[in-house]
Amino acid sequence: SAQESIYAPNLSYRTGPFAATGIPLMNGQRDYIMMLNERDGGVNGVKIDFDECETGYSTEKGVECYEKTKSKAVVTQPWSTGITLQVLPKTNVDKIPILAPGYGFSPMSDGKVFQWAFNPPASYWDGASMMLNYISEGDLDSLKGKKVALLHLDHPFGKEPIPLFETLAEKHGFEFLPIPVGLKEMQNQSSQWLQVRREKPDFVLMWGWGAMNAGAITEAIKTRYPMDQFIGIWWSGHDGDLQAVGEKGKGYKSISWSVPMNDAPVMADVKKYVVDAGNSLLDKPEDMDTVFYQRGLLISMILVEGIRAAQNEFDTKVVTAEQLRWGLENLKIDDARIAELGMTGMVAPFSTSCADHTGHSGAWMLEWDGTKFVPASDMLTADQSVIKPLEAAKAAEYATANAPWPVNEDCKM
Amino acid sequence: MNQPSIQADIQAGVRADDGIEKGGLLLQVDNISLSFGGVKAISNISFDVKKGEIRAIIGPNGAGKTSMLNVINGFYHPQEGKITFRGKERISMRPHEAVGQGIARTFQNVALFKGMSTLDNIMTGRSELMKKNMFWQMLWHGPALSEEVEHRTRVEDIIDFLEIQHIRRTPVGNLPYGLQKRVELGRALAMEPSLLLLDEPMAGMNLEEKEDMSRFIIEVNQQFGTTIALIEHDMGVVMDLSDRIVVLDYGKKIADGAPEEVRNNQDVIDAYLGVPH
Amino acid sequence: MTQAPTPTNETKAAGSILSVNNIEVIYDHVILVLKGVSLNVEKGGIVALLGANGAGKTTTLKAISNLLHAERGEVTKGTILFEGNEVQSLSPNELVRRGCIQVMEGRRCFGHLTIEDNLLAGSYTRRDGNAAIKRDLELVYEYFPRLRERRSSQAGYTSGGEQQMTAIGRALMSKPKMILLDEPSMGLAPQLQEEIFEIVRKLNEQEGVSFLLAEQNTNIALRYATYGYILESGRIVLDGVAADLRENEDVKEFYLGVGGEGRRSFRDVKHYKRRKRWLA
Amino acid sequence: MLYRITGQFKTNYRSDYALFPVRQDMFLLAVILFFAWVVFPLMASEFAFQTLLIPVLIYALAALGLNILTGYAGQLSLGTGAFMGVGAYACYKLVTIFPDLNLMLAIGFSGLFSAAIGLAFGLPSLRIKGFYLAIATLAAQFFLVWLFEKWSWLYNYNASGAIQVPTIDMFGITVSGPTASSMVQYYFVLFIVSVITILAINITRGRIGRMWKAVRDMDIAAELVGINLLRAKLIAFGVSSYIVGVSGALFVFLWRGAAEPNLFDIPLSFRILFIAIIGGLGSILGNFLGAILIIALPVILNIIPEAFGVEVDSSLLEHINIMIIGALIIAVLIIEPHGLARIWAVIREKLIIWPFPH
Amino acid sequence: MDVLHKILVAPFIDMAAAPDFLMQVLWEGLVSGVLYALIALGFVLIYKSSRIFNFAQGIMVVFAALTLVGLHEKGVPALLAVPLTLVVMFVLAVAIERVVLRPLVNQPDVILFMATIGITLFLIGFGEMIFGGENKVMITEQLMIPTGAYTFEPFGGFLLIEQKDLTAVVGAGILVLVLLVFLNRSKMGRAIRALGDDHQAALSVGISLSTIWVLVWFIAGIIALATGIVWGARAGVSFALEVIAFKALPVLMLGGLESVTGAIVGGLAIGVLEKLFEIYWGQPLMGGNTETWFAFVFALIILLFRPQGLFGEKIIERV
Ligand SMILES: Nc1ncnc2c1ncn2[C@@H]1O[C@H](COP(=O)(O)OP(=O)(O)OP(=O)(O)O)[C@@H](O)[C@H]1O
Ligand SMILES: Nc1ncnc2c1ncn2[C@@H]1O[C@H](COP(=O)(O)OP(=O)(O)OP(=O)(O)O)[C@@H](O)[C@H]1O
Ligand SMILES: [Mg+2]
Ligand SMILES: [Mg+2]
Repeated sequence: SAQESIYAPNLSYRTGPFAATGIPLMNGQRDYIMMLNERDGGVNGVKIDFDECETGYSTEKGVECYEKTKSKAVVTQPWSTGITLQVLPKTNVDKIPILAPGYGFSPMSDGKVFQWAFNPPASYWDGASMMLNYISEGDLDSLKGKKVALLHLDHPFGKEPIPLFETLAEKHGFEFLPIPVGLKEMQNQSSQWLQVRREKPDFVLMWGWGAMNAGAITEAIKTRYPMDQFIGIWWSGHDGDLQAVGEKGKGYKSISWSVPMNDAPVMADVKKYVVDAGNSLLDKPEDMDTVFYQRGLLISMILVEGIRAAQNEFDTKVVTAEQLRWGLENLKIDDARIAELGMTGMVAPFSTSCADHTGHSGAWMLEWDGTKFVPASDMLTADQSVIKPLEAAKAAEYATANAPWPVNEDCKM
Repeated sequence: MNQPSIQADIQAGVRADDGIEKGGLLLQVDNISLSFGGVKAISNISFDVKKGEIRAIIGPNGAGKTSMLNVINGFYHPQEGKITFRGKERISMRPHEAVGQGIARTFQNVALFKGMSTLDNIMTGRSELMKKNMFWQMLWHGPALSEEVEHRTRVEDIIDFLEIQHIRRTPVGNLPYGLQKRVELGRALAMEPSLLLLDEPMAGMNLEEKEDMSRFIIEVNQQFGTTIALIEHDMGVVMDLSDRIVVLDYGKKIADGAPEEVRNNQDVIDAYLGVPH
Repeated sequence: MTQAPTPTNETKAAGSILSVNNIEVIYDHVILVLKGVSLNVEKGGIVALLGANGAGKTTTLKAISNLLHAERGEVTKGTILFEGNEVQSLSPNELVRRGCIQVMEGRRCFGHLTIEDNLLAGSYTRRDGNAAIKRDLELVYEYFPRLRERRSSQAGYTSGGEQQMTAIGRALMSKPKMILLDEPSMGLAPQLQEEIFEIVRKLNEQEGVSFLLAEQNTNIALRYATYGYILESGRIVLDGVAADLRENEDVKEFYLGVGGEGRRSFRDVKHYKRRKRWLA
Repeated sequence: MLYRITGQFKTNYRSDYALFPVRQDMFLLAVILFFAWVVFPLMASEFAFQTLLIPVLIYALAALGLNILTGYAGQLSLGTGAFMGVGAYACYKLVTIFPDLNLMLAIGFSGLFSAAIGLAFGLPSLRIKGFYLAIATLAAQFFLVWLFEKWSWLYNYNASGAIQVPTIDMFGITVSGPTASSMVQYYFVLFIVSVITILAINITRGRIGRMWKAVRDMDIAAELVGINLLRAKLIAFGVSSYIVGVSGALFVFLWRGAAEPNLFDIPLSFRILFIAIIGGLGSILGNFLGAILIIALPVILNIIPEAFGVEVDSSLLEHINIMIIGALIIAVLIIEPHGLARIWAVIREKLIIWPFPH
Repeated sequence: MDVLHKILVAPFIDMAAAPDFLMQVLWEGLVSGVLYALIALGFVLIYKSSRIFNFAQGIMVVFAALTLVGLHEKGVPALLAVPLTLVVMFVLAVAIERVVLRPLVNQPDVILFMATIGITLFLIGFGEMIFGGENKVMITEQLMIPTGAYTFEPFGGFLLIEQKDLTAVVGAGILVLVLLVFLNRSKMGRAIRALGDDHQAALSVGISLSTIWVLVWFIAGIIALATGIVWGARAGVSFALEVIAFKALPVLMLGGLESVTGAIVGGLAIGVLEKLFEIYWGQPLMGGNTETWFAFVFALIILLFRPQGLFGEKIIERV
C-alpha cells in the first residue's frame, strides 16, 4: 500500500545530449530496485517506490525535480555535478541526503562539512590517484620528468580532478597538462588531439562524458596515439562509446570501481525477475552485459544498503530522509555482504562513516578488448595521505566561502 | 481639446531665424555630379531654391530627381559639386544633421514606421526637438510628461490641419496609400522645417485627394512661409502650384524657369510631356 | 444587404471572364473592409475600378488573385468566378497558370534580382519554351526601352518609375488572359502613363487580354475602359459604361475635376468640407 | 458590454497619458496586482514559489530586457544569457568584495556592468543588421561564457568554477542563500520586477520609445527624420543589457543559489527569446504572458499525469513535453504572429464591440 | 616585450619548426571547414529561397543520420536505407511546408526564425521518442566509404590523411557544384531568388511557394543526410550532434547568408583559421578551447568592413 513504501526518486536523464550515457545507468538503477521489489517484496518487506524525474542533464530541470520531490523523498540522486552543486546548500535546510555515487564534488567526502552529501564508493580524486598509481606502477616518483595530459570536458565535472593532479605533479615532479574540450567541440576534437600530437604527453587521462568519449577515442586512433597510454575515468568506460571503433580501440582503458560480471547471481535474479518478465526498459537483453548497466545496479545497491542500515538502526520499516542519512553514513559493504548480495567481484568493499562520506573503495582498470571491457589489473587503491588533507582544505574553503555553513563538530575523524 | 491655432504654432516653430528675406537664396546646388558604378544619375547640375517659393523638379523616370533630393538631405554624397544651405556651404553630412539644419522630406516609396500609430509617427518627427533625457523619461510624471503634452499639442494641430483625426490611433502599416502619404507629410511638418522636400506627394491619389494635398501644400507654403521643393508627375498639379520648375533629363538639366516657359519648351515636351500641357 | 445598383449581381453571363459576387473581406479577424462587392469583367473587356483612398480597390484585386491570406485577410462571404470556375480554393500560382495575373500596388520588384531576371521571373508558369519567352522579353523591352538600358541593374536600386515598368512588364511575361492592374500609372511620367494605357489597349485588341484596373487617374482610366465601377468604403456605389460615367455629374465633379466651368486649378481649391458621398 | 469604453472621454492630453486610460484595464490590473502581492504569497507552496512564481517573474524581467532591444529597437539578439551571466558574476564579485553592501544596491550596480558590456557589443549594430547582427551577438554569447569559464578571478578561484550564493541579510531578514525563505525572495523579486516594469513602460511610451520603434520599423527613414541611429541603438543596448543584467543577478541570487558558466549558455538565451516572441515583440505585458507559457507550462505539464494518478514513463513524458512546447510555439505564431499580447488585444477589441461581431 | 614576442613571433617560429605538423593542422582545419560548410549550405539554401533563418538544420542532420542508422538496424541494407531516408526527408519537407510555412507566409523574419526553433524542439522530442537517446554507430563501411588512411612524410615528419575525410571533401565539392549549377542556371533557381526578396510578389507572378519550399527543404534534407553521414562517421550519431548547427553560424556570417560560394569559402576560412589560432595562440596563451568563440569574433570583425559578409547580397538601402 502507499504508506508502506519508501519514495526514492532518481533525477534521471534519458533525453538530451548526454542521454546516450545516461540511459544504461538509469536502466540499471531502476532494474535493481524492481528486482528487489519483485523478489523480496522490497527491503525488509517495504517496497521502494522508485520514480524517475527527467532532467535532460539540465541543471534547471534538475532543481525543479528536486523541489518537486523533496517533500516526500528520502534521497536526492542528482546525477550531474551542476545539479549537485546547486542543491548542496539546500539539503542542509531541507534535511535530505544527496547520493552521488562516483561523481559530484570530491570534498563532499568530508562529512563534517557536507553532512548531507554522499559520494561512495570512490570520488574523482580517488580515481585520479588510482590512475596515477597505475601508470607509475605504484611509484609516483617514477613519473618525474614525464608529461601527463588531462583531456577534460570544460565544465565543473571535467575540472574536478585538477587540484589533485596539480598537487601531485608538484610533489612528484611530473608535468601536468590540462586540455579542455568545450561542450560544443565534443564532436570534433581535432585541435585537442593536434595538441596531444605536438606536446607528446606520456599519458593521456580523460574526464569525458557523453559524446565527448567517442569523439576522443576516434581522434586518438586517428592520431595514432598509443591506446595503452590512454585511460579514462569511469564515466569514460561506456561500451557504447567504444563500439563505434571496435577493434581499433583495443587497449583503451578506463578506471572503474565496478566490474561487469555477467554471471553474478544478482544478474541472474535481475534477468529472471525483471528483464525476462518484460519489466525492464532495456532495448535488448544483451544490454545487461555492459559496464554502465551493471554500475547502475551497484548504485541502487548502495542506496538500498543505506536504507537497510537505517531500518535496522531505527527499528522501523519506512525510513525518513534523516534516518537514511544515518544509514548512508554507516554503510558496511564488506566482502561477506557483497557475497550475500550476489555481487562478488563487482565492487570493492568499503564502508562509510560520519567523517568519511565516500568510503574510498578500490577500483580496477577495465580494458577494451575489441568487443567488451574486461578487467586488466588487480585492485588499485588511492593514496589517501594526499587526498584527505586536500579534501579537508577544500571543504573548509567551501564552508568559509559560504558562511554561515553548518559544520558537524561532533564528528570525529 | 485646444482649438487649433496652426498658424501661430507652426510659424513660431519654424526655424525662421536664418536671416534670409523672403525671396532670398535658401539653397544653392552647384555642379553636382553623382554616379553609381557605371550609372551616372546626376551630371553637373546646378540650381537654386529661394526662400518661400514652391520649386518643382520634374523629368522622366530615372532622370535623377529622387537622387537629387537624396543629395540635398545628405543621404547620397555626390562625387562632385557643393551645396550651400542658408549661406553655409557643406561638403558632406549625415541625414540627421541635415534635419537639424531644418530640412525635412517625404519619400517616393512611403517610408513610414509601419508598426506605430499615426500619432506616434508624427511625434517621431519631433524627436530632435524634445530634450528631456532618459532619467526624466523613466520617471515620466513631471518634466517629461509636460514636454510630451506640449509637443502633443503641436502634433494634434498638425493632425487637425491634415484632417486625419480619425486615424490618429491606427497603425499606419494598414492605411490606404493616400492616407499614408498624408501622414508622411504630417511627420515632415512636425519637424518644423525651413525647407520641405516632397517626393511625388500625390502619386496614387485621386483627384479629390490631390486637391486636398494641394491645399495643404499651399497652406504650408503661404501661411507658414515654408519653402517647398517638390517632385511630381501630375502636370496639372505642378503647373498650378509651383513658382519655378527645373527639368531634369537623365541626369542633365534641360530647362529651368516659370511654369509657362517650361510648358512650352520643346526639349521638355520631347523628353517628358509628350504633348503640351 | 447592399442595395447598390449592381446589375451584374449573380450574373454569370456567358461572355464574362471574371465575376465577383457579393464578397465580404475581413482583415485580422476584425476589420471588415469589403461589404458585399460584386463586379463583372466581360471577356475582352477593360474594366476600371475607381474610388478614393481606402475604398478597398486593392483589397478587391487581392481577393481575386488570392493574395489576401498572406496579409491575414480572408474572404468570408460571396464567390469569385474566373472563366466560370470558383477560384477561392486555388493557390495564386494556379490562378496565374490559368491566365489571371495581378500587378501589385507599390511596384514590389524583386530587389536583388536584375531587371531582366525580374521580367523572366514573370514567365515562371509558362510552358511554351524559351524561344517564345525570349520573344516576349523583346516585346517588353520594346514597350519600355528604358528597361533595356537598365536590364542588368539590380531592381532595388532603380528609380520608382523604372520599377513600375518592371512590375508591369513582369506581368506581361506570363502571357495572361486577364490582368489585374493596381495603379499602373502611379509614379510614371505623363508620357509614359499614356503609353501604358496604349499598351493596355493594344493587348486588349490584339491579344484579347481582359483588364481589371484600379486606377486613381480617373481621366485616363475612363478614356480607355469600357466599363467602370466606383467603390466607396467597401461598397460599389455606381457602375456603368465608361462613356456614361464620364458624363455623370458626380463623377465629373469628384473624379475628373471638371465642374460646370471647365477644369479647376489646384490653386483655387478652397478649404471647404465637400465630402458629399453617395451613401450618406 | 463588459469592456465598454465609450463614454470615457479624455478632456486633456495629460489624462490621455495616464498609465491606463481605460477604466476596465485599470481594474484588471488591480486584480492582477492583488493576486501577485497578496493572494499568491499566501497560498503558494514552496514548490510553487520555487518553480512557478519566482522563475516566471525573473524570466519575464529578462524577456522584458530583450524585448526592449528586439521588440522595440528591432535589434535581434541571441546573447541574452551571457548578459545575464555578466549581471550574475558582477553581483557575485560585488557581494564578495563588499560583504556589507545592501543586496538591492548590489543588484542595481551589477546591471551597470552588463549595460557597459552591452554598449560595447552594441557598437557594431550601426553597420551590421538583421540576422548578421543576431549572429554577431552570438560572438558575445560564446566569448563571455568562455570568459566565465577561464577567468578564475570571477569565481574567486573556486575549484569547481561555479559560484555559490552566500547568505545575505537585509534589515535583519535573510534574502539570499540556502536559508532564505521563498516568500521573502518572492517579494524581493516582485518589488524589483514591478519597479523596472513601470520604468520600462514609461521609457517605451515617450520620446525614446518612439525613437526605438522608428529605428525598428525603418532605420533609413528614422535617420532621415533626424534620429541619430547610433545613439538610439546604443541606448537600447544599454537599457536592455541593464535590465537583463539585473535579471541575471536575481536569477542566481534570489532563485538558483549557485551557477556554473554554461548555465548562461545559448539555451538560456533561446528560452528568453521564446518568451519575448511568444509573448509578443514590442509589448511589455507579453513578457509576462510568455513567461507563464514557457516557464510555467512545462512544470504544469509535468505534474498533470501525476495529479491524475497516471504512471507515465518520465522520459516519454519529457519527449512529449518537448514536442508540445515546440508545437505550441508554432501554433501561437500561426494563430497570431504578434504573440500572446496581441491575442489579448484582439480579445479586448472583441469585448469592446461585443455583442457585435465587427 | 615578452608578451609581444609570444604573440607576434613565437607562434611563427613554431610553425616553421615543424612544417609537417603545420600541414596537419591545415588539413584538419580544411576538413573541419568542409564539415562546417556542409551545414552552412543547408542554411543558405533555405535562407536564399525564403529569408528563413532555418535553425532546424542542425536537428535535421541528426534526424537524417538517425533514420539512416535506424533503418539499417531494422535490417534494411545500407544502400537501400539511403533512398528510404531520402523519402523520409521528403515527407518531412512536405510536412514542414504544410503545417508551418504555409500559414506563416509573408511574416517577418524573426517570426519564421522562431518557428524553425519550434520545429527543432518538436523534432528533438519526436526523434528521441522514436530512436531513443542512445549513441549509434554510423554505418560507414556498409556505405562503402573507405576508412583507411594515407600517410605522407613531408620534411621528415608525418602527415596523415584519412580516406573518409578525403571522401567528405570530394563529396562536398560535388554537392556544391551541383547546387551552384542548379541555382544559377535553372528557372527554378531564379524563382528561388525571387521568392527570397518578396513572398507576396512572388506569389503574384505565379511562383508556387509550396513547390519551391518543399523542394528547397528537401534539398536541405539531402544536404543534412550528407552532413550526418560525414559527421556521424567521425563522432557517432547522437542528439549531441545537434549543437554543431552553431558551428555553421559564423560561416554564414562570414560568407554571406545567401551565398553558396560564401558558405564554402567561409567554411574553409573559418575551419583553417580557427584551427591555426587555437593551436598556435589559444592553447599556449589563453588556456585553450578558443574554438567556441574565435570564429564568431573573427566573422564579426570582417562584418564591420563588409556588413553583408564576403559574398552576401548587399542590403539595399534606397528611399
Ligand atoms: N492588411 C491589412 N490589415 C488591416 N486592414 C487593412 C489591411 N490592408 C488594407 N486594410 C484596410 O482596408 C481598407 C481598404 O484598403 P485598400 O488598400 O484596399 O484600399 P484602396 O482602395 O486600394 O486604397 P488606395 O487607393 O490608397 O490604394 C483600408 O481602410 C485599409 O486600412
Ligand atoms: N543607390 C543607387 N544605386 C544604383 N543606382 C541608383 C541608385 N539610386 C539611383 N540610381 C539610379 O539613378 C537613376 C536616377 O534615379 P532616381 O531615383 O533619382 O530617378 P527619379 O528621377 O526619381 O525617377 P522616378 O520618377 O522614376 O522616381 C536611376 O536610373 C536609378 O536606377
Ligand atoms: Mg523618384
Ligand atoms: Mg490600393
